Amino acid sequence: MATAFKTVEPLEYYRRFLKENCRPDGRELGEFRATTVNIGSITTADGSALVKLGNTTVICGVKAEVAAPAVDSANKGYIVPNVELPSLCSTRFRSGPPGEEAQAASQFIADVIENSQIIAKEDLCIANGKLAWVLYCDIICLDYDGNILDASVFALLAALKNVQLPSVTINEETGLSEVNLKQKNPLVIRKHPVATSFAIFDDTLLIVDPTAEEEDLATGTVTVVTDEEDRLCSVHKPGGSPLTGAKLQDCITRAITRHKEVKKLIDKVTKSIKPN
Amino acid sequence: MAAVCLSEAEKLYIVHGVQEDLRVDGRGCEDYRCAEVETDVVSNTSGSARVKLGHTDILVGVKAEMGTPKLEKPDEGYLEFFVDCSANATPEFEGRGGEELGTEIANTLYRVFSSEGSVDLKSLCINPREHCWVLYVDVLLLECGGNLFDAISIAVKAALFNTRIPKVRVLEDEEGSKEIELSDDPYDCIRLNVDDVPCIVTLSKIGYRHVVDATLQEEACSLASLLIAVTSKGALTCMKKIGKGSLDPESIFEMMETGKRVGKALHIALQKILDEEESLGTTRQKVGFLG
Amino acid sequence: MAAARRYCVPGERLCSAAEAAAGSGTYTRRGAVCAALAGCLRRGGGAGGVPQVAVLRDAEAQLLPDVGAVVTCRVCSINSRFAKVHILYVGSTPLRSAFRGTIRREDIRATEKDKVEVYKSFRPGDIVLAKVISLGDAQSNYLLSTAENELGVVVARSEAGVQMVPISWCEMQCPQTHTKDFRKVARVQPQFLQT
Amino acid sequence: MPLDHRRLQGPDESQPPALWAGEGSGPRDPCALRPLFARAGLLSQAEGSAYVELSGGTKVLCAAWGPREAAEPGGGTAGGGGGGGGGRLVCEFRRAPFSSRGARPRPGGAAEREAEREAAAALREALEPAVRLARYPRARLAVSALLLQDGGSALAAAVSAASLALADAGVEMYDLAVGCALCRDPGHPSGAWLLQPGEAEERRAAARLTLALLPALNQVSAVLGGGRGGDPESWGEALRLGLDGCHRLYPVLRQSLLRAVKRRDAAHTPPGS
Amino acid sequence: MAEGGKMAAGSGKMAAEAAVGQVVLPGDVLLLPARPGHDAEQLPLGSEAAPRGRLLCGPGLRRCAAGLLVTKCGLLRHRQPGGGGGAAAGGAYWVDSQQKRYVPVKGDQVIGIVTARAGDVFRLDVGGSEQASLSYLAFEGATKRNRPNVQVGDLIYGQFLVANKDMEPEMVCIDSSGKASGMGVIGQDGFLFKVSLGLIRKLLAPKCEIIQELSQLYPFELVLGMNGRIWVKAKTVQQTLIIVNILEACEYMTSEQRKQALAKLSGN
Amino acid sequence: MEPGGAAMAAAGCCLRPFSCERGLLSRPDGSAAFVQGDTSVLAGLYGPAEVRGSKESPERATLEVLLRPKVGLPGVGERSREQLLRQTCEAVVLGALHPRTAITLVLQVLSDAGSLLSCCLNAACMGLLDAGLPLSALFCGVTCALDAQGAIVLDPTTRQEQEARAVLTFAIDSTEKKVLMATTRGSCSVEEMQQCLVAAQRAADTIFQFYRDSACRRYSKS
Repeated sequence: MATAFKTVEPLEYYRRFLKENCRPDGRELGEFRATTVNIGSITTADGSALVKLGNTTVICGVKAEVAAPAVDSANKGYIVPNVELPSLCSTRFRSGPPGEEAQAASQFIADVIENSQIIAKEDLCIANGKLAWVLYCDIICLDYDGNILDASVFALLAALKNVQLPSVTINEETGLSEVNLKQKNPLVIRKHPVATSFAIFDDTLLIVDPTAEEEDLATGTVTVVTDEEDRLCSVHKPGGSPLTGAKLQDCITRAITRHKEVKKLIDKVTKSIKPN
Repeated sequence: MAAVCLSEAEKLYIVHGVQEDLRVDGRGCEDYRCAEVETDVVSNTSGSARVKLGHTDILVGVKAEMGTPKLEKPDEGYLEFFVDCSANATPEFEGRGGEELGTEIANTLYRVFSSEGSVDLKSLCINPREHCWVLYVDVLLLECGGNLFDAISIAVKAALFNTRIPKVRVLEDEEGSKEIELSDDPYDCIRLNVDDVPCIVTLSKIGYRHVVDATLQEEACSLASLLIAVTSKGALTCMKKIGKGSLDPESIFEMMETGKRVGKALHIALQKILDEEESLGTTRQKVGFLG
Repeated sequence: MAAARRYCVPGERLCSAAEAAAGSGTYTRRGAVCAALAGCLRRGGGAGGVPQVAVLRDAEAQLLPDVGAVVTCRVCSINSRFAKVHILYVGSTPLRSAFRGTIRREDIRATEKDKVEVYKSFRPGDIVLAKVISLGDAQSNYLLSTAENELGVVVARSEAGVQMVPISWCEMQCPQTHTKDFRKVARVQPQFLQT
Repeated sequence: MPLDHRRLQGPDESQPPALWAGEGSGPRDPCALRPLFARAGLLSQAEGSAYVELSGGTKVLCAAWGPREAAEPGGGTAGGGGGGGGGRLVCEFRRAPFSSRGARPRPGGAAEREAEREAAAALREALEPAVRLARYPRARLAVSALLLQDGGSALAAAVSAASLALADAGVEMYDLAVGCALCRDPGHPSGAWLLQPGEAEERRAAARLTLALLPALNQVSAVLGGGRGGDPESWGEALRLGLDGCHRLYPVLRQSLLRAVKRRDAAHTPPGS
Repeated sequence: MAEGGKMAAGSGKMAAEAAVGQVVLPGDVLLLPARPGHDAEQLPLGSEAAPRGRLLCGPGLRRCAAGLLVTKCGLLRHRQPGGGGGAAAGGAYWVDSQQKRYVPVKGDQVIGIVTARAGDVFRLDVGGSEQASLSYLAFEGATKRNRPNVQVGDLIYGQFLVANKDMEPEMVCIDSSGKASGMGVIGQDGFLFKVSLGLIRKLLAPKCEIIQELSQLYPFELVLGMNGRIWVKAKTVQQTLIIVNILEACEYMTSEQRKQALAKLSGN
Repeated sequence: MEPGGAAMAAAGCCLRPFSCERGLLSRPDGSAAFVQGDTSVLAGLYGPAEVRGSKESPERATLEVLLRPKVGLPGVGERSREQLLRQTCEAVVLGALHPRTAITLVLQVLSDAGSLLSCCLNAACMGLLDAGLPLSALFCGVTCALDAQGAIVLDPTTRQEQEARAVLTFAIDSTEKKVLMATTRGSCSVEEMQQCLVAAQRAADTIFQFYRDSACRRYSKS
């Protein structure tokens, strides 16, 4: 009859577990779900990565195109991230144009790229004022089981590390650009931002990497993004129950340790692909 | 299509009739209803036609306008289809009701006319990459009497046959900018060659046999129908199954054969009417909508 | 039983219609019984000894509330004429997605139907046991009734948010603030909720 | 076309670098049926899910939901299938922006929405005969397919994946639906039809045909063909080749579904009970 | 009143009766008076009568662990224990706040506009979040055959029988003894307008001088609904409009300004 | 307009002069215009009102925030800020008291001269106060900018924001001065973030004092 109790009184059911400092799926409060990453699975994209965080599955595909740079930033290319939450990944999203949660996630990813300076936009410039790269980063959630922000940032980082751009040159006389598809060179990744999300339970308890159910029952969420120099790229707390400065500090320290784990995982995976 | 609800007994009656190759209105399985085709019924279009097939009434207008060729086909003009189901066909088409059916018909027309052979698109091109003729084909559904696709395809073919595109000359002046010069004689225009334009034949499966040109009642008893676009030479350019049911493979082969045979006969009859109207020239007494 | 569990796929021919009757999860076509579900095959004694072939899916079978089933639902809104509920369970199997149901005023109690007050029977948030009396027509959703003693409110929370204890068939009391509230209480109190 | 305000916008127009580079791809044996990989029941949130991958690189992920309350209480419109009586099957087909080789189609654009709506209608056309809608009065069955990579015959792969997902969701069906695509190469003198064409072959093809088969009932549930396919005999030959292809693909799908049912069965009923 | 004791910066804890008459903000916590030794959360329980009787906390206040939590901004009011009779033996605290949106409360007398007639129930718009329902039997002398003559668009002055956050509000036009006592359909050709709830409460105070001053000008009929709606009818339209403008202006004018305005008016 | 400038002169925090006017719109149930330096936002609030269709929630009031930029149509950025504002308001509004109702908060940006989000937060809070909705606490918005030398600038102007290395915006609640909402632009170290938080909490006191003064002034008339 346990399932009956769970659907009738979900909050009470969770409190019973949180009292013993564990969760229904057996994890501690500070423990992440199993994280796997698979790079380069989509051949039609210039760079792609699929990240699984427990059941949450996110795929990021990067398509590179060329365009005239903006007038005010003549030597800068563009990075255009978009998060898509289709009705396929969970019944809570309806099909059609992106809803509020998808747009908020897109804005969060754009802020993380801007704040952490993963790629210097100047590196994307081919010919000053004439031609520059546009990296369309499309992040699609295939299976929504909570904590979509961590998975998206990880997938974006892995996909950008996997991008191979063809060399494009503009020969002066004709003014036309020539593309050499054979000779490809990777992007220069300057920083490695990693996101860590927490859910706030009953205004006090902080649990890391919440599942979809835990997110529904939580009274607030906090996402902290750090880079390798332990600088804060983003502290994103969209309302919800208030937190003291000390609790925020606990989140940041946990985020820093999480950064090391993820950096180790991504280095291992990129090394395994490098030889071919 | 606008559905009419029939009781089980009526459906049984129609199905048994079709088994014996005898339909409710006395036709055989492969006979068309009497069709009236009339061209040049709307004045301010480049070409227009109206087809009345039994109770189905379609009006098609073709407008030729100057446009820029598409990126991937710089040396060809192109066709744009728009199907409007007017609300006086059935109350169900009120507001957005008819939109879903309209887009479905438009998609089918795009598929039928997508193969290069149907209309000579290269003749529509004025100068590559910059100017070409774009034919906006507007289909208006005035009344639904079943078998919409056949009636529409006949009307489109007649309208294209009737289309007159003014002759245009391109003048190159010194600094290379092109200038379009229109001929002053209003009758000096080029006509489209519609021989390869296909006509759609819809074969509706009723019981174990299939019929052509199904009325609304027959469509209600048919679970699946096959839609075939046949050119005057008998080649198939499009094939599509519509309806909730499924077809067994053998019956598809038979349907294709029947479709080809019926399609060629249809083309011959249509071409005869069009040539007749063409020969009468301007003295033809137009019946229009009052007939 | 777990020896040779034969699994089958929709469309698969199980046996000829003469051999066995078509049980749940199967259909007959051209004299053969074919599987309609992807699940494990069960040959069992059907009604009246005729052998029956059925295909069973895993535990939480795909249920639709049908007439006569006892359902567990949560009250979401009430007014003077009916109460709107979300159906969570059919029997003991949870539904994956909530279906909407309605309990009309005259279906709440079997006795003195017209003196029933919806406000004195249900409140939003209560968990109620009810029986499906009709699938409802095109517009309305499922029609439910709580006109038996075993049906009615099972779990109710008081203003203070504490779970209330039933003290009679029509009243419940909050253990903390001792305030009494009117509810149409289900007599058999299934003990699946430890208070 | 109206600017889409619900997505972050890059520059107004950008061109894929491939426009200025040559491209080539090798010839292929016409009737070789490229191996197909299928897996069912892989998503946790969807009631039924399936993933199909063709060796040409096409990757389709599909999710399905069992009977749910009709969105609006009233039954579908008269034309909308089923009406008040049987259930309604709602299909959705989406292409990932990075799924096609050339330019990236703008996700919010009108052309993109039009193509997806047409593919969804074709998907529904193929699946409706296979599903026992009469068993789900006034309920709605939903199927959503996502094309991750387009390596040719995308719609055919989507039909197979969608029917697998519906079966995995425990929806009652008459039979699975197997999709197969063919195209006619203009270069071939005899106008031979190629089975399961790759994306490059599909783009160059003179004629294309996609068909869906209910293998156990041996019924064709969908035919969608276009282009200069020649006379009915050549289309008939294409049809035969396609049906044979479907029959050869069916065992792979059946195996993946059985594996998923066993996995689900083991997960729910502890062994031996 | 404004220069009362400066509250500690931001919200702090303060004794309840010290804050009476002060402006309180949501988030302030009021400690309950004279309870040495009693820990906070032992609030007066029904059964175990607290030494100084039940304490009523009115609109704008909510019980919380440390005492009373203020949820609306306004002036804290207190009514002496004895005055309120047995029910409010422990005295009543409430916050007098300015508000425009009306939330139905049981027993309030309001003016409703009939918007629809559904079977034997009229639907009334009372300015709240839901439409109130009024049964045709809830009129004086109404029986199954002798139905009240009520059309869509009529004004109804009635009292709330049922008003609760969970339930649809229900109105009646008869008091407990079945008499109309002033309630029912309001006559034609008066003038209906809306004012803030704070002003209505001031006008409904027993000895409200505004009403007395106005009545000296010229005779008029006046109906005040707790939902901020006022209906006025004087002999001539011109007089009615004068009264309406004065009542609307009371919101912003101090009492002196109002007296001068009335003096000027009674002059002509 | 009740200028709060005088109250601002408290030592230690260099907030720009800010002022607030309440009840200036007739149609909405609550309205407030908040001006912070040259940034001004107008908030209009309707509720608890009729809720339509699927958005109705059986046990809570449904809160909806619409942020209208000064020029152009609301884009993804506005939508993301609407979510921040909505969840901040949901944390303080006691929605359980008005189930099955809808509360709509419309914020119109009149002029943007830096610290726009904190100005929206303050305008939203004053709007909630003016509408008389049941709140468990008040909140205020404070924006801090970290300039090149690492000094903290409170309530920065647009130019200071552009030159700053990082811009952090906090929503502080009035009861325990905890962080209700936090969003950052640019990167900063952990200590800098904590210092900004402490500075923001100190600045919050002056804003709450201003809230109290404006409430006293408003109720002094009657």
